[in-house]
Amino acid sequence: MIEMTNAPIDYHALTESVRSSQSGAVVLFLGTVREMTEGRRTVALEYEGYPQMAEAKLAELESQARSRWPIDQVGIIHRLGHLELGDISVAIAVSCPHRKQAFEAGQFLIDELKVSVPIWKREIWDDGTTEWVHPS
Amino acid sequence: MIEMTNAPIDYHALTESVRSSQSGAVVLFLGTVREMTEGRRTVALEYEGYPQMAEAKLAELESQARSRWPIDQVGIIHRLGHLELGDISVAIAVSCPHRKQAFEAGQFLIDELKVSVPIWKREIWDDGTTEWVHPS
Amino acid sequence: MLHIKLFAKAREVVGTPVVEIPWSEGQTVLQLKRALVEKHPGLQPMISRLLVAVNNDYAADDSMIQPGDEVACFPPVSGG
Amino acid sequence: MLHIKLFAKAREVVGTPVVEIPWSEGQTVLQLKRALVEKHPGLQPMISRLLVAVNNDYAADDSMIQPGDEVACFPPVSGG
Repeated sequence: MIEMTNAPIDYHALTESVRSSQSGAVVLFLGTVREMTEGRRTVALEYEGYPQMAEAKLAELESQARSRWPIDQVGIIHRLGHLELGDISVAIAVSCPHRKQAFEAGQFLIDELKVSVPIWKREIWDDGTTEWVHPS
Repeated sequence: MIEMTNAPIDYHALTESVRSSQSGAVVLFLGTVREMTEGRRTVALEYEGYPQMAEAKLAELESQARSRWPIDQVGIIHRLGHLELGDISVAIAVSCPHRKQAFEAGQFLIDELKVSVPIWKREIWDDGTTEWVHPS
Repeated sequence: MLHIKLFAKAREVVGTPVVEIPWSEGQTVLQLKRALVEKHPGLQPMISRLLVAVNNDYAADDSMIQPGDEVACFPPVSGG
Repeated sequence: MLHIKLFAKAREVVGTPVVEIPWSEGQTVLQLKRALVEKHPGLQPMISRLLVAVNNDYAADDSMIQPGDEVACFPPVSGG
Protein backbone atom coordinates (compact mmCIF):
# COMPACT_ATOMS: atom_id res chain seq x y z
CA MET A 1 0.00 0.00 0.00
CA ILE A 2 1.42 3.36 -1.07
CA GLU A 3 -0.63 6.42 -0.37
CA MET A 4 -0.49 10.21 -0.18
CA THR A 5 -3.27 11.63 1.95
CA ASN A 6 -4.57 14.81 3.53
CA ALA A 7 -6.22 12.85 6.33
CA PRO A 8 -4.60 11.77 9.61
CA ILE A 9 -2.57 8.59 9.09
CA ASP A 10 -4.09 5.40 10.50
CA TYR A 11 -0.82 3.63 11.29
CA HIS A 12 -2.66 0.89 13.13
CA ALA A 13 -4.46 -0.17 9.96
CA LEU A 14 -1.19 0.18 8.03
CA THR A 15 0.63 -2.07 10.48
CA GLU A 16 -2.14 -4.66 10.43
CA SER A 17 -1.92 -4.69 6.62
CA VAL A 18 1.71 -5.86 6.70
CA ARG A 19 1.36 -8.52 9.43
CA SER A 20 1.58 -12.09 8.24
CA SER A 21 2.34 -15.52 9.64
CA GLN A 22 5.16 -15.77 7.10
CA SER A 23 7.00 -12.98 8.93
CA GLY A 24 8.52 -12.99 12.36
CA ALA A 25 9.22 -9.26 12.43
CA VAL A 26 7.35 -6.05 11.75
CA VAL A 27 9.01 -2.63 11.94
CA LEU A 28 6.91 0.52 11.89
CA PHE A 29 8.47 3.97 11.51
CA LEU A 30 6.51 7.11 12.27
CA GLY A 31 7.77 10.60 11.47
CA THR A 32 6.09 13.12 13.76
CA VAL A 33 6.09 16.91 13.97
CA ARG A 34 8.75 17.91 16.51
CA GLU A 35 8.50 21.15 18.40
CA MET A 36 12.18 22.10 18.78
CA THR A 37 14.78 22.30 15.99
CA GLU A 38 18.18 23.69 16.93
CA GLY A 39 16.66 25.92 19.59
CA ARG A 40 13.78 27.23 17.44
CA ARG A 41 10.16 26.44 18.19
CA THR A 42 7.85 25.09 15.48
CA VAL A 43 4.10 25.61 15.79
CA ALA A 44 3.08 23.70 12.65
CA LEU A 45 4.35 22.23 9.37
CA GLU A 46 2.84 22.46 5.90
CA TYR A 47 3.56 19.58 3.52
CA GLU A 48 3.20 19.97 -0.23
CA GLY A 49 3.57 17.05 -2.61
CA TYR A 50 3.56 16.08 -6.26
CA PRO A 51 1.37 13.05 -5.59
CA GLN A 52 1.56 11.31 -8.97
CA MET A 53 5.38 11.35 -9.07
CA ALA A 54 5.64 10.73 -5.32
CA GLU A 55 3.66 7.51 -5.67
CA ALA A 56 5.82 6.45 -8.62
CA LYS A 57 9.01 7.13 -6.64
CA LEU A 58 7.70 5.28 -3.59
CA ALA A 59 6.87 2.28 -5.78
CA GLU A 60 10.46 2.39 -7.07
CA LEU A 61 11.78 2.48 -3.51
CA GLU A 62 9.62 -0.50 -2.62
CA SER A 63 11.10 -2.41 -5.58
CA GLN A 64 14.64 -1.50 -4.56
CA ALA A 65 13.99 -2.59 -0.99
CA ARG A 66 12.45 -5.86 -2.15
CA SER A 67 15.55 -6.57 -4.24
CA ARG A 68 17.76 -6.17 -1.14
CA TRP A 69 15.70 -7.77 1.64
CA PRO A 70 13.20 -10.67 1.73
CA ILE A 71 10.27 -8.35 2.41
CA ASP A 72 6.89 -9.91 2.92
CA GLN A 73 4.63 -6.83 2.99
CA VAL A 74 5.32 -3.10 2.93
CA GLY A 75 3.09 -0.06 3.38
CA ILE A 76 3.93 3.64 3.12
CA ILE A 77 1.62 6.59 3.79
CA HIS A 78 2.71 10.22 3.61
CA ARG A 79 0.46 13.00 4.79
CA LEU A 80 0.16 16.35 3.01
CA GLY A 81 -1.28 19.68 4.15
CA HIS A 82 -1.28 21.34 7.56
CA LEU A 83 0.15 19.34 10.48
CA GLU A 84 0.19 20.31 14.14
CA LEU A 85 2.83 19.42 16.74
CA GLY A 86 2.99 15.68 17.33
CA ASP A 87 1.01 14.80 14.18
CA ILE A 88 2.29 11.94 12.05
CA SER A 89 3.70 13.06 8.70
CA VAL A 90 4.83 9.66 7.42
CA ALA A 91 4.31 6.02 8.36
CA ILE A 92 6.32 3.12 6.93
CA ALA A 93 5.55 -0.47 7.92
CA VAL A 94 7.50 -3.49 6.72
CA SER A 95 7.37 -7.18 7.55
CA CYS A 96 10.19 -9.68 7.01
CA PRO A 97 11.03 -13.18 8.19
CA HIS A 98 13.72 -11.85 10.58
CA ARG A 99 14.12 -8.67 12.56
CA LYS A 100 17.43 -7.39 11.19
CA GLN A 101 15.97 -7.39 7.68
CA ALA A 102 12.89 -5.47 8.83
CA PHE A 103 14.95 -2.81 10.64
CA GLU A 104 17.28 -2.35 7.67
CA ALA A 105 14.48 -2.19 5.11
CA GLY A 106 12.48 0.29 7.21
CA GLN A 107 15.47 2.55 7.65
CA PHE A 108 16.35 2.34 3.96
CA LEU A 109 12.82 3.33 2.98
CA ILE A 110 12.64 6.43 5.18
CA ASP A 111 16.21 7.49 4.32
CA GLU A 112 15.54 7.22 0.59
CA LEU A 113 12.09 8.78 0.85
CA LYS A 114 13.71 11.91 2.20
CA VAL A 115 16.14 12.02 -0.73
CA SER A 116 14.01 11.22 -3.75
CA VAL A 117 10.27 11.55 -3.15
CA PRO A 118 8.83 14.90 -4.32
CA ILE A 119 7.40 16.26 -1.09
CA TRP A 120 8.34 19.56 0.52
CA LYS A 121 7.78 20.96 3.95
CA ARG A 122 7.51 24.46 5.25
CA GLU A 123 8.16 25.34 8.87
CA ILE A 124 5.80 27.69 10.62
CA TRP A 125 7.89 29.11 13.47
CA ASP A 126 6.47 30.52 16.69
CA ASP A 127 7.49 34.05 15.67
CA GLY A 128 5.04 33.86 12.77
CA THR A 129 7.65 33.44 10.05
CA THR A 130 7.57 30.55 7.61
CA GLU A 131 10.45 28.84 5.86
CA TRP A 132 10.76 26.12 3.23
CA VAL A 133 12.97 23.42 4.67
CA HIS A 134 16.19 22.73 2.81
CA PRO A 135 17.34 19.13 2.89
CA SER A 136 20.28 18.71 5.25
CA MET B 1 5.99 1.14 30.37
CA ILE B 2 7.38 -2.36 30.88
CA GLU B 3 4.94 -5.20 31.07
CA MET B 4 4.63 -8.97 30.90
CA THR B 5 1.14 -10.10 29.99
CA ASN B 6 -0.93 -13.13 29.09
CA ALA B 7 -3.33 -10.96 27.07
CA PRO B 8 -2.96 -9.98 23.41
CA ILE B 9 -0.60 -7.01 23.05
CA ASP B 10 -2.24 -3.67 22.26
CA TYR B 11 0.65 -2.20 20.27
CA HIS B 12 -1.48 0.74 19.19
CA ALA B 13 -1.85 1.91 22.81
CA LEU B 14 1.85 1.21 23.37
CA THR B 15 2.83 3.33 20.36
CA GLU B 16 0.54 6.16 21.40
CA SER B 17 2.16 6.10 24.85
CA VAL B 18 5.59 6.93 23.39
CA ARG B 19 4.49 9.65 20.95
CA SER B 20 5.48 13.17 21.92
CA SER B 21 5.98 16.53 20.26
CA GLN B 22 9.57 16.47 21.55
CA SER B 23 10.31 13.57 19.22
CA GLY B 24 10.43 13.47 15.45
CA ALA B 25 10.69 9.71 15.19
CA VAL B 26 8.93 6.67 16.60
CA VAL B 27 10.06 3.12 15.86
CA LEU B 28 7.86 0.17 16.77
CA PHE B 29 9.09 -3.41 16.58
CA LEU B 30 6.71 -6.35 16.67
CA GLY B 31 7.85 -9.94 17.00
CA THR B 32 5.21 -12.26 15.57
CA VAL B 33 4.77 -16.02 15.44
CA ARG B 34 6.18 -17.20 12.12
CA GLU B 35 4.94 -20.39 10.52
CA MET B 36 8.08 -21.68 8.80
CA THR B 37 11.51 -22.16 10.41
CA GLU B 38 14.15 -23.86 8.29
CA GLY B 39 11.55 -25.86 6.45
CA ARG B 40 9.60 -26.94 9.53
CA ARG B 41 6.03 -25.81 10.19
CA THR B 42 5.05 -24.29 13.54
CA VAL B 43 1.44 -24.45 14.67
CA ALA B 44 1.85 -22.50 17.94
CA LEU B 45 4.38 -21.25 20.47
CA GLU B 46 4.28 -21.37 24.26
CA TYR B 47 6.12 -18.62 26.14
CA GLU B 48 7.16 -19.04 29.73
CA GLY B 49 8.66 -16.21 31.76
CA TYR B 50 10.11 -15.30 35.12
CA PRO B 51 8.14 -12.07 35.27
CA GLN B 52 9.75 -10.41 38.27
CA MET B 53 13.30 -10.82 36.94
CA ALA B 54 12.18 -10.15 33.36
CA GLU B 55 10.80 -6.78 34.36
CA ALA B 56 13.98 -5.97 36.27
CA LYS B 57 16.12 -6.92 33.25
CA LEU B 58 13.95 -4.89 30.88
CA ALA B 59 14.27 -1.87 33.17
CA GLU B 60 18.05 -2.34 33.01
CA LEU B 61 17.93 -2.50 29.22
CA GLU B 62 15.88 0.69 29.16
CA SER B 63 18.54 2.41 31.31
CA GLN B 64 21.32 1.17 29.05
CA ALA B 65 19.49 2.39 25.96
CA ARG B 66 18.82 5.78 27.55
CA SER B 67 22.52 6.15 28.30
CA ARG B 68 23.37 5.59 24.62
CA TRP B 69 20.58 7.42 22.79
CA PRO B 70 18.49 10.53 23.59
CA ILE B 71 15.34 8.52 24.12
CA ASP B 72 12.17 10.40 24.87
CA GLN B 73 9.77 7.54 25.73
CA VAL B 74 10.07 3.77 25.58
CA GLY B 75 7.58 0.96 26.07
CA ILE B 76 8.09 -2.81 26.06
CA ILE B 77 5.44 -5.51 26.36
CA HIS B 78 6.17 -9.23 26.18
CA ARG B 79 3.40 -11.77 26.00
CA LEU B 80 3.47 -15.10 27.82
CA GLY B 81 1.41 -18.26 27.37
CA HIS B 82 -0.03 -19.85 24.24
CA LEU B 83 0.38 -17.94 20.94
CA GLU B 84 -1.05 -18.84 17.56
CA LEU B 85 0.50 -18.17 14.15
CA GLY B 86 0.75 -14.45 13.47
CA ASP B 87 0.21 -13.45 17.11
CA ILE B 88 2.45 -10.76 18.55
CA SER B 89 4.91 -12.07 21.15
CA VAL B 90 6.74 -8.81 21.85
CA ALA B 91 6.26 -5.12 21.10
CA ILE B 92 8.92 -2.44 21.62
CA ALA B 93 8.18 1.22 20.93
CA VAL B 94 10.71 4.02 21.24
CA SER B 95 10.61 7.73 20.46
CA CYS B 96 13.66 9.93 19.83
CA PRO B 97 14.30 13.36 18.37
CA HIS B 98 15.77 11.84 15.18
CA ARG B 99 15.10 8.67 13.24
CA LYS B 100 18.54 7.06 13.30
CA GLN B 101 18.52 7.12 17.11
CA ALA B 102 15.07 5.54 17.23
CA PHE B 103 16.04 2.72 14.83
CA GLU B 104 19.27 2.00 16.71
CA ALA B 105 17.62 2.05 20.13
CA GLY B 106 14.76 -0.17 18.98
CA GLN B 107 17.14 -2.71 17.48
CA PHE B 108 19.36 -2.66 20.58
CA LEU B 109 16.37 -3.32 22.84
CA ILE B 110 15.09 -6.36 20.92
CA ASP B 111 18.61 -7.76 20.39
CA GLU B 112 19.42 -7.50 24.09
CA LEU B 113 15.99 -8.72 25.19
CA LYS B 114 16.70 -11.96 23.38
CA VAL B 115 20.00 -12.34 25.19
CA SER B 116 19.28 -11.40 28.77
CA VAL B 117 15.57 -11.37 29.64
CA PRO B 118 14.37 -14.60 31.32
CA ILE B 119 11.71 -15.76 28.89
CA TRP B 120 11.67 -19.11 27.10
CA LYS B 121 9.71 -20.38 24.18
CA ARG B 122 8.65 -23.82 23.13
CA GLU B 123 7.82 -24.70 19.55
CA ILE B 124 4.75 -26.80 18.86
CA TRP B 125 5.47 -28.34 15.46
CA ASP B 126 2.83 -29.55 13.03
CA ASP B 127 3.84 -33.19 13.66
CA GLY B 128 2.66 -32.79 17.26
CA THR B 129 6.12 -32.70 18.81
CA THR B 130 7.24 -29.86 21.04
CA GLU B 131 10.71 -28.45 21.55
CA TRP B 132 12.25 -25.81 23.82
CA VAL B 133 14.00 -23.31 21.61
CA HIS B 134 17.71 -22.94 22.10
CA PRO B 135 19.10 -19.48 21.52
CA SER B 136 20.98 -19.30 18.23
CA MET C 1 3.35 25.11 -25.43
CA LEU C 2 4.75 23.09 -22.56
CA HIS C 3 2.83 23.12 -19.26
CA ILE C 4 5.19 23.01 -16.31
CA LYS C 5 3.97 22.18 -12.82
CA LEU C 6 5.72 24.09 -10.08
CA PHE C 7 6.01 23.06 -6.45
CA ALA C 8 7.06 24.48 -3.11
CA LYS C 9 9.23 27.58 -3.23
CA ALA C 10 9.30 27.54 -7.04
CA ARG C 11 5.50 27.70 -7.08
CA GLU C 12 5.53 30.38 -4.40
CA VAL C 13 7.96 32.76 -6.10
CA VAL C 14 6.26 32.40 -9.48
CA GLY C 15 2.84 32.76 -7.86
CA THR C 16 1.04 30.02 -9.80
CA PRO C 17 1.14 26.20 -9.78
CA VAL C 18 1.44 25.84 -13.59
CA VAL C 19 3.28 27.94 -16.16
CA GLU C 20 3.35 27.71 -19.95
CA ILE C 21 6.53 27.93 -21.99
CA PRO C 22 6.61 27.91 -25.82
CA TRP C 23 8.27 24.65 -26.85
CA SER C 24 9.49 22.76 -29.86
CA GLU C 25 11.10 19.37 -30.40
CA GLY C 26 14.77 18.90 -29.63
CA GLN C 27 15.13 21.17 -26.64
CA THR C 28 16.64 20.11 -23.33
CA VAL C 29 15.99 20.42 -19.62
CA LEU C 30 18.69 23.06 -19.40
CA GLN C 31 16.94 25.12 -22.06
CA LEU C 32 13.71 24.81 -20.10
CA LYS C 33 15.38 26.09 -16.93
CA ARG C 34 16.76 29.08 -18.80
CA ALA C 35 13.39 29.83 -20.38
CA LEU C 36 11.69 29.58 -16.99
CA VAL C 37 14.11 31.97 -15.34
CA GLU C 38 13.86 34.43 -18.23
CA LYS C 39 10.08 34.51 -17.93
CA HIS C 40 10.06 34.37 -14.11
CA PRO C 41 13.17 36.15 -12.79
CA GLY C 42 12.13 35.33 -9.21
CA LEU C 43 13.49 31.83 -9.89
CA GLN C 44 16.99 33.15 -10.63
CA PRO C 45 18.38 32.82 -7.05
CA MET C 46 17.39 29.13 -6.93
CA ILE C 47 18.24 28.08 -10.49
CA SER C 48 21.30 26.05 -9.50
CA ARG C 49 19.16 23.97 -7.14
CA LEU C 50 16.07 23.61 -9.38
CA LEU C 51 15.15 20.05 -10.32
CA VAL C 52 13.16 19.04 -13.36
CA ALA C 53 11.04 15.90 -13.60
CA VAL C 54 9.85 14.54 -16.94
CA ASN C 55 7.09 11.91 -16.91
CA ASN C 56 7.48 11.36 -13.16
CA ASP C 57 11.22 10.85 -13.18
CA TYR C 58 14.15 13.15 -12.51
CA ALA C 59 15.74 14.44 -15.73
CA ALA C 60 19.34 15.58 -16.24
CA ASP C 61 20.14 18.93 -17.84
CA ASP C 62 20.90 17.33 -21.22
CA SER C 63 17.68 15.26 -21.36
CA MET C 64 15.31 16.07 -24.20
CA ILE C 65 11.77 17.17 -23.47
CA GLN C 66 9.03 16.35 -25.99
CA PRO C 67 6.02 18.65 -26.34
CA GLY C 68 3.57 16.15 -24.85
CA ASP C 69 5.71 15.28 -21.79
CA GLU C 70 4.51 15.74 -18.23
CA VAL C 71 6.98 18.25 -16.81
CA ALA C 72 7.50 19.61 -13.31
CA CYS C 73 10.06 21.93 -11.75
CA PHE C 74 10.84 22.22 -8.05
CA PRO C 75 13.57 22.66 -5.41
CA PRO C 76 15.25 19.72 -3.63
CA VAL C 77 12.74 17.61 -1.74
CA SER C 78 12.33 17.75 2.04
CA GLY C 79 9.55 15.32 2.94
CA GLY C 80 9.40 12.72 5.67
CA MET D 1 16.34 -24.49 53.12
CA LEU D 2 16.73 -22.60 49.90
CA HIS D 3 13.71 -22.42 47.58
CA ILE D 4 14.79 -22.49 43.94
CA LYS D 5 12.41 -21.52 41.18
CA LEU D 6 12.83 -23.55 38.02
CA PHE D 7 11.82 -22.49 34.51
CA ALA D 8 11.39 -23.92 31.04
CA LYS D 9 13.14 -27.23 30.39
CA ALA D 10 14.65 -27.25 33.91
CA ARG D 11 11.15 -27.06 35.39
CA GLU D 12 9.93 -29.66 32.94
CA VAL D 13 12.57 -32.30 33.64
CA VAL D 14 12.31 -31.83 37.41
CA GLY D 15 8.52 -31.83 37.20
CA THR D 16 7.84 -28.99 39.62
CA PRO D 17 8.31 -25.18 39.50
CA VAL D 18 10.02 -24.92 42.90
CA VAL D 19 12.50 -27.21 44.64
CA GLU D 20 14.04 -27.05 48.10
CA ILE D 21 17.71 -27.60 48.81
CA PRO D 22 19.25 -27.63 52.31
CA TRP D 23 21.46 -24.57 52.57
CA SER D 24 23.91 -22.84 54.85
CA GLU D 25 25.90 -19.60 54.67
CA GLY D 26 29.04 -19.47 52.58
CA GLN D 27 28.02 -21.75 49.72
CA THR D 28 28.26 -20.78 46.07
CA VAL D 29 26.22 -20.97 42.87
CA LEU D 30 28.39 -23.86 41.71
CA GLN D 31 27.58 -25.78 44.89
CA LEU D 32 23.90 -25.14 44.28
CA LYS D 33 24.12 -26.51 40.74
CA ARG D 34 25.84 -29.66 42.01
CA ALA D 35 23.24 -30.11 44.77
CA LEU D 36 20.42 -29.66 42.26
CA VAL D 37 21.81 -32.25 39.87
CA GLU D 38 22.45 -34.69 42.68
CA LYS D 39 18.84 -34.43 43.84
CA HIS D 40 17.38 -34.24 40.30
CA PRO D 41 19.55 -36.29 37.94
CA GLY D 42 17.34 -35.30 35.01
CA LEU D 43 19.19 -31.97 35.06
CA GLN D 44 22.56 -33.63 34.45
CA PRO D 45 22.51 -33.36 30.61
CA MET D 46 21.93 -29.61 30.79
CA ILE D 47 24.15 -28.69 33.73
CA SER D 48 26.78 -26.94 31.63
CA ARG D 49 24.13 -24.63 30.24
CA LEU D 50 22.15 -24.01 33.44
CA LEU D 51 21.99 -20.40 34.59
CA VAL D 52 21.37 -19.27 38.15
CA ALA D 53 19.81 -15.96 39.09
CA VAL D 54 20.08 -14.53 42.59
CA ASN D 55 17.79 -11.66 43.56
CA ASN D 56 16.78 -11.09 39.92
CA ASP D 57 20.27 -10.91 38.52
CA TYR D 58 22.53 -13.47 36.85
CA ALA D 59 25.07 -14.94 39.26
CA ALA D 60 28.48 -16.42 38.40
CA ASP D 61 29.52 -19.86 39.63
CA ASP D 62 31.63 -18.38 42.44
CA SER D 63 28.92 -16.03 43.74
CA MET D 64 27.74 -16.66 47.31
CA ILE D 65 24.10 -17.39 47.98
CA GLN D 66 22.60 -16.36 51.33
CA PRO D 67 19.74 -18.37 52.84
CA GLY D 68 17.14 -15.60 52.33
CA ASP D 69 18.05 -14.93 48.67
CA GLU D 70 15.54 -15.23 45.83
CA VAL D 71 17.07 -17.93 43.63
CA ALA D 72 16.10 -19.29 40.23
CA CYS D 73 17.65 -21.80 37.87
CA PHE D 74 16.96 -22.12 34.15
CA PRO D 75 18.43 -22.77 30.69
CA PRO D 76 19.58 -19.98 28.36
CA VAL D 77 16.74 -17.60 27.51
CA SER D 78 14.92 -17.66 24.16
CA GLY D 79 12.26 -14.94 24.34
CA GLY D 80 11.35 -12.30 21.80
